Amino acid sequence: MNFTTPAVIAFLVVLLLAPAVAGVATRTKSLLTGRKGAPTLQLYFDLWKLVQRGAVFSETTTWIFRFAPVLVVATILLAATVVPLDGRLSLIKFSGDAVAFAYALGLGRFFLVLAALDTGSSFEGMGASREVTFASLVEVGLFLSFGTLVVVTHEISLSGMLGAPFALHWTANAAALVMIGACLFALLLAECARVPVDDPATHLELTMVHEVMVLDHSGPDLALILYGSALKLAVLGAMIISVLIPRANLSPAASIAVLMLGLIVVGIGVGIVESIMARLRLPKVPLYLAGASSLALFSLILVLWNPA
Amino acid sequence: MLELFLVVVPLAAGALAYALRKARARSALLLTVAMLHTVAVGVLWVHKGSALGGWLMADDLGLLVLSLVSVLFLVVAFYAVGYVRYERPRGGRAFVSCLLVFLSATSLVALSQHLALLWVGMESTTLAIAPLIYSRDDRRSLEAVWKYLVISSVGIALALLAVFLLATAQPVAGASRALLLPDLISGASHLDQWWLRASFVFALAGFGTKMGLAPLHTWKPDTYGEAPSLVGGLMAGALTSCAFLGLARFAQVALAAGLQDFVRPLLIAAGLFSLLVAAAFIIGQADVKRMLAYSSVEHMGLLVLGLGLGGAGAYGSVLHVINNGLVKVMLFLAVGNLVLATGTSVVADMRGMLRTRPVSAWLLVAGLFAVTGSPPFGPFVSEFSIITGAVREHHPWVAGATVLMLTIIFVGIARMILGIVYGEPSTSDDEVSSVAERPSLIIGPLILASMVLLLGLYIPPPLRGAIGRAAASLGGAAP
Amino acid sequence: MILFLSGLAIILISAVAVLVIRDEVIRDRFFATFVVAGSALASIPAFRILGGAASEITRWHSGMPGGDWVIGIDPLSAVFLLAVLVVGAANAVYGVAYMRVGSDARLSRQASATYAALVTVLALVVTAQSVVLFLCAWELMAISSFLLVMTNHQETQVRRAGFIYIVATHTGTLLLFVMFAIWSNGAADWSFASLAANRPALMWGGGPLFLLALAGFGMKAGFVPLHFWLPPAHAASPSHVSAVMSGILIKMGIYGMLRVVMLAGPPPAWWGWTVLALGALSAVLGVLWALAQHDIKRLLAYHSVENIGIIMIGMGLGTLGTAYGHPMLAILGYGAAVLHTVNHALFKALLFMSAGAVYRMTGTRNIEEMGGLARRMPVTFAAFLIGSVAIIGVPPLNGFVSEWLVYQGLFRAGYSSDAARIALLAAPVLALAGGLALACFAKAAGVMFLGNPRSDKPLAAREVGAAMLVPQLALAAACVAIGLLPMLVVGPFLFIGATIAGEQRSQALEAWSYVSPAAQNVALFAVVLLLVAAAIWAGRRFVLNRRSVRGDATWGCGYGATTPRMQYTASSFAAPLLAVFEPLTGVQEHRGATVFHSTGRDLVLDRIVSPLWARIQRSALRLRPIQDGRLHFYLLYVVASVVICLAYLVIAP
Amino acid sequence: MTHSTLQLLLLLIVLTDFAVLGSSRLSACIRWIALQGAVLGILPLVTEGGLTIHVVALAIGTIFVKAFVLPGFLRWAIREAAIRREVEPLVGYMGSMLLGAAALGAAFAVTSTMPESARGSLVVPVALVTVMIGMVILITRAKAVIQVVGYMMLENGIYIFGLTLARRVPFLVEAGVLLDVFVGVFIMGIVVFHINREFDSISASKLTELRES
Repeated sequence: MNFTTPAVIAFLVVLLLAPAVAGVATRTKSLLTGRKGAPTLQLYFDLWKLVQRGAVFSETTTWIFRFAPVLVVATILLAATVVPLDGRLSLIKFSGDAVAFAYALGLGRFFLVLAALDTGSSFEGMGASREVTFASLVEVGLFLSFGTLVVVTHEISLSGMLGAPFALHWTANAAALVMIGACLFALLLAECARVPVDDPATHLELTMVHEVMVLDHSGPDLALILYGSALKLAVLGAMIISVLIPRANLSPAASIAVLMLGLIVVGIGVGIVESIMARLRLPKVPLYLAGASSLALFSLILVLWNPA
Repeated sequence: MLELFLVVVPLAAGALAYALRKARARSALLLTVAMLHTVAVGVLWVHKGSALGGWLMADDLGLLVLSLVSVLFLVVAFYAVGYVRYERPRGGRAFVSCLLVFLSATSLVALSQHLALLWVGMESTTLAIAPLIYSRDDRRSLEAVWKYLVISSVGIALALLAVFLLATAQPVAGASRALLLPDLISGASHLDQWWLRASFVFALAGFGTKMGLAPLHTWKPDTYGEAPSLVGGLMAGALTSCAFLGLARFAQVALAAGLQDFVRPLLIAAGLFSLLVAAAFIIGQADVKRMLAYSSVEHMGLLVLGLGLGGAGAYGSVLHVINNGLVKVMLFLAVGNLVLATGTSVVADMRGMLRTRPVSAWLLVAGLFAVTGSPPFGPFVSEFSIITGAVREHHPWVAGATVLMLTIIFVGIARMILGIVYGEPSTSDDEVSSVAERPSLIIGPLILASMVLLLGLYIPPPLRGAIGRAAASLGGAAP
Repeated sequence: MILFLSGLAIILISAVAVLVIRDEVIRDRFFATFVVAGSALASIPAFRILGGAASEITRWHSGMPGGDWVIGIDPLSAVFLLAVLVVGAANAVYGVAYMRVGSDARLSRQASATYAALVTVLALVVTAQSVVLFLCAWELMAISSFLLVMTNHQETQVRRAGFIYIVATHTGTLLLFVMFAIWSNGAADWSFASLAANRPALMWGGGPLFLLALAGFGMKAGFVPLHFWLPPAHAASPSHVSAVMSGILIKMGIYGMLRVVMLAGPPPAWWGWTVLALGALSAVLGVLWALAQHDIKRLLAYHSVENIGIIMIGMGLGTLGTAYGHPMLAILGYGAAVLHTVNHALFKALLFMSAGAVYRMTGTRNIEEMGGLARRMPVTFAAFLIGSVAIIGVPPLNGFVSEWLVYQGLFRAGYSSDAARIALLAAPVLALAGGLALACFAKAAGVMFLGNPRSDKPLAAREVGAAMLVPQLALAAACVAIGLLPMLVVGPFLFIGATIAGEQRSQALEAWSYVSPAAQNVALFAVVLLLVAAAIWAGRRFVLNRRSVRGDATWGCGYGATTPRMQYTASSFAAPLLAVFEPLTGVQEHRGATVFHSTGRDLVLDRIVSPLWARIQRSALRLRPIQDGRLHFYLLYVVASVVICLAYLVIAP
Repeated sequence: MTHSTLQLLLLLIVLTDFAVLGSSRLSACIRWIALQGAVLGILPLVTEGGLTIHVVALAIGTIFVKAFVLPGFLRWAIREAAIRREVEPLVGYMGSMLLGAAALGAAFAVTSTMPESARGSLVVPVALVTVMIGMVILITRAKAVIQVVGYMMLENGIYIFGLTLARRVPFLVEAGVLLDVFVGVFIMGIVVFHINREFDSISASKLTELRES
């Protein structure tokens, strides 16, 4: 464990700012579509309100249903501990923590999907089915990206890949890294249930992916899930920032400032995509994800072709 | 003189059996002679001698075959006592009588050092077994025995030609005695090459017919399918081994004369072709006894193949004679019990025998693995030796082809035997299922099964020595 | 060695005892006790050797053609031996209880005896150090497991499965015959040590040897496309047998390959590439096919194919490491492969046991007919869940540790400067397999245990007895322990990896010094994860304690009259994923006005093996007319043979 | 003198071969094969080496078995089983003769490939042609009885070979060979007898129940 001050601060920043990032996205979208829209900090209010509420549980459900939201947040938190949010060093760093990052998210997803099936609702089953379908394709792109970074940096920890003297590699592998950034952003949209994969604003259950899976959660559980989603967006966003903007040479303060600005930019980016694109038809989503993965594949082949 | 005893006593007993009126007395005679024979063979392991001026002598190869025949005959005789009581084969007195004559003839083949005498014994086995095949008074039985007689007789006639050709190959002048194996081998360099080659070619065709090498095997499925199971067992286990011994004698001479390059390709080709034909006809076979016949073709192919490969292959061949003999008789006896139970050998009508005849069914399962050369059964060691031989003697493709054929054959045999053993019995007949298995009908195959298993794990040193020396006389060595 | 052999003897005594003892209760107790005791005894030397003691080897003179019998325990043997004994003992306890329930009781004697024999020969397979003994143990393993598969032979499906199994395994054995024959050519004798010394004499650089070993052992390991026997056999056997087959038996194929690689010395690179490619193929196709299954045991069986694929990725990596001269890569690859082998043995046996408990209680293996079992069988559900989390390879359980180690190797390969870096491409494949496995086990666990009962079969289900639960919990505990304490486990496996790769102990130490801190952090990660989850759970409880909490029907999105039949089925759950990989899945969909249902077929069995066999059979039948019963033709064949012989006589040199 | 006698006898054997091949009646075939047996019996007497007891005994035995006992036995079987008297060839008589001629050619052709030392006399080609024509009869004749005749001819052909070696092969063996042939034909005859009782005619071509369907 590396409790360096910048790392801890960055971690807390992400934890606290996460709901705002989602808010920025929504705000951007409403501005671009000429609506007034909800406040940027709406999610904070929602979370606070939900925590205050009681809960209703389906009588079909078991402990899985109650435990899943807890685990979702826990896994995303743990995933965040291995990402060098401050641009240098993560809270926990070890060789192969990139794998732990992806697989921890997998654990959370597994329980969330089980919770959906726990209700016995056909809609939630449908959402769960779509979730696992897209997630398994996301993994490919994610690991192709990791692979590229490994080849470029000769490091297997996220801190090594994204932190440290990363600028060195930009000169040689700029094209590959840009492609990785694009790929990761495309994956972020899918993973965080955003247009063009999913529309968080839709009201038709049959077209939902993530939302329909959590229909039955209420009260504090729903708050956990909503917070978890926002946190995931922020963490993935922070990862993309680290790929695109190497901060090893910056001072810790500047680095954290970049992180905060970057998160807002990510939120705006998501909002822009949501404004200018329509949601894809469900059968097209795998193609979209394959396209994103092939970006990473190209970059991987590129760097394998010319080893450092 | 023990050698002469082994030939003459069963013959005399055969004649005596024909005279005995009481079935019980005949059974007693059969068992007594069988046991005496085995004991005498046992003595032969310790005290080797010779009779008829060296014409009868148990060398290692002959002794192995003789012991095999003797043990198999003892088991079959024991089984026959129960069988005769249960199933009354046609011809009553002749049945026991022919069995005894068969023992005499096979002993003669195994002991003969004189190749013409060997031929006489070989022909006698054919004739002694023919009435045994014709045990039911019906058309199928007749057809089987007729085909057997004609094809075997033609084949054995070719073997006679081979004997004469070999005699011609011997120089007229000189000290070597005509057609006597030790003299032929020691004087091999003086043999006329051309006649020797011709002789070997005809010996392959002649003894090959008796062994049932493809495409000379055509009598086999018909005969094994129609003959009583114990006769089928004797033919597949003992008779074919004797026929192989005949071929091996000629091979000994040819190899001693340095004809390796002539002999070996021929044997390998014959072996592989037999494997191929056996594989093709085992697949989808509908009758279990006919399947065993093709399995016998397969194993004859393996024997010849191993002989042709030399080295570890020839060693495996010699060992396989014993293993194959034991397994075949065991399988035939086990199948015989099931045939007795169901009244048919058509697989479609034999189902779920594990329920109605558990011991025989288990024996059949054991036999399945034994006959296909699975460890730890005896045939594994020999088949493995043969495959090793193929590799070591620089015939990797032969090894590959052999394994391919063995695989196909395994599929065919397994499919059939599993179909017989497992599943629900096809007849819901309580009568069938309530009959306890007769000890006299299962002890024999059980003993054989344990011997087969034992030979896969441990070969007693004397036997090992004899096998090694016999293999050496055929150009073989332990792998 | 004495301990080992007497342990095996005790296990064998139990086999005899079940055939003799009449009283059912005493018989079962005796059996379970003796198998466990024997396993414990036999495992002592294995532990000693894993702890660093010197390898043991004993030689008996046999005089058989094929040489002496040699039994030895080296680190590779020891680790497989432990897997055999642990899973074997657990399943013995589970198995007697399993066989006692329902209609199988009368078969239990024979099954128990055969089971004990199977465990014994499995132990022999991994300790045999000479060819003939190895082959004997190998085939006895096949035969005894075949007999166990055939336990319920009244069912046509079972007979078919048994038949396919025995054919596949015997084919593999025959290939091994040829392999050992090639290898022994020129060796001093048939002991493994002599084979190792004989490496330079191998023809064509050992290429044929490698391919034969790959096919022969692969037939048992069941990688694609040699897996075709595996799903039917696993579905057909009693569950404790499925557990042993999937947990240990197929691993003997892995053991064999590792042993060959170890004995054959430094391999050429193409061996590694072949193994790696086959592993990647198996990993993806195995899980994809699993996704299409609704028979829980077939589903688990296909997952074994996937996991064999993962193991082979590790193996391939190890081989590449040796071939390209990267000791670290070799150690990581082999170590990960062996560790994943052990892990898979634990969690797959666990999953089969849980599935078996469910099968016993519901009488069906079709998950579409289950549902709602989590309430009725809570402990079994917990066990199945632990198994699921372990098999999808996520933290904090053991599956993650080994997959993480494989990724370590793959990523490390990525920054080597030679061709070995191409191996990195296996990482995304492995990730895809992981994602698909997650989907598959979400489907299995969700549809089996959660929601409402989907038919009336689960209604009467209740929790199984302690004899069937304790073994599950024991294996689950092992999964958790390895997941939480990787730093204690990984080290020995790296040393085993070094043994296989033929590297020096110093290299293993170097690898360990590299992996050790990371392993500690993996443990930290897992523990923190659990602590954080516990903390959030406590917070949630704290918050909810003050609020109103009530139960109600599941939200039907405005539709009031939902029934259990409207639940998402396993078929529908898997449909979108299978649609993505359409031509590879072999799935057949049946759509009706009110039903959607899919069946997964085995592409290799149904499209390749069966048609191939049908073709062989047809060609064989075409030969039938040559034996049409006419004696004249038979005589003509005799003449033809003589003519051919004479022709040879004339033309032969 | 002995040499030319030998040639003559051998020629006679070839003639009997063709006579059996061309005969359309069973009784004729049996007559010819009996004649062949008799000639065969005389053969050892005229080979080089003079008359020894061994040779004489062999000649008597051969003539007794091959010229009298076996043909007589076959006649008995035909009579008792009421076998129809036609040969019923599968290949016509002309065709059979042509095959015979081809066999003759082949026999001499094979002989000519032999090493010089082995060719010697007419013995080898005559033995070969007899064997071959025996085979031709076995293959081309439908009736079981005539197949027995074919077998006897085949055996005779080989016997010719053996007889030229009579002095090398001990008497015991010769006697054994003769006995075996005798018993063989005897059993065949009995089977033929049974076949005829079971089936309407002893056409071996109808024995096709046992086959791979």
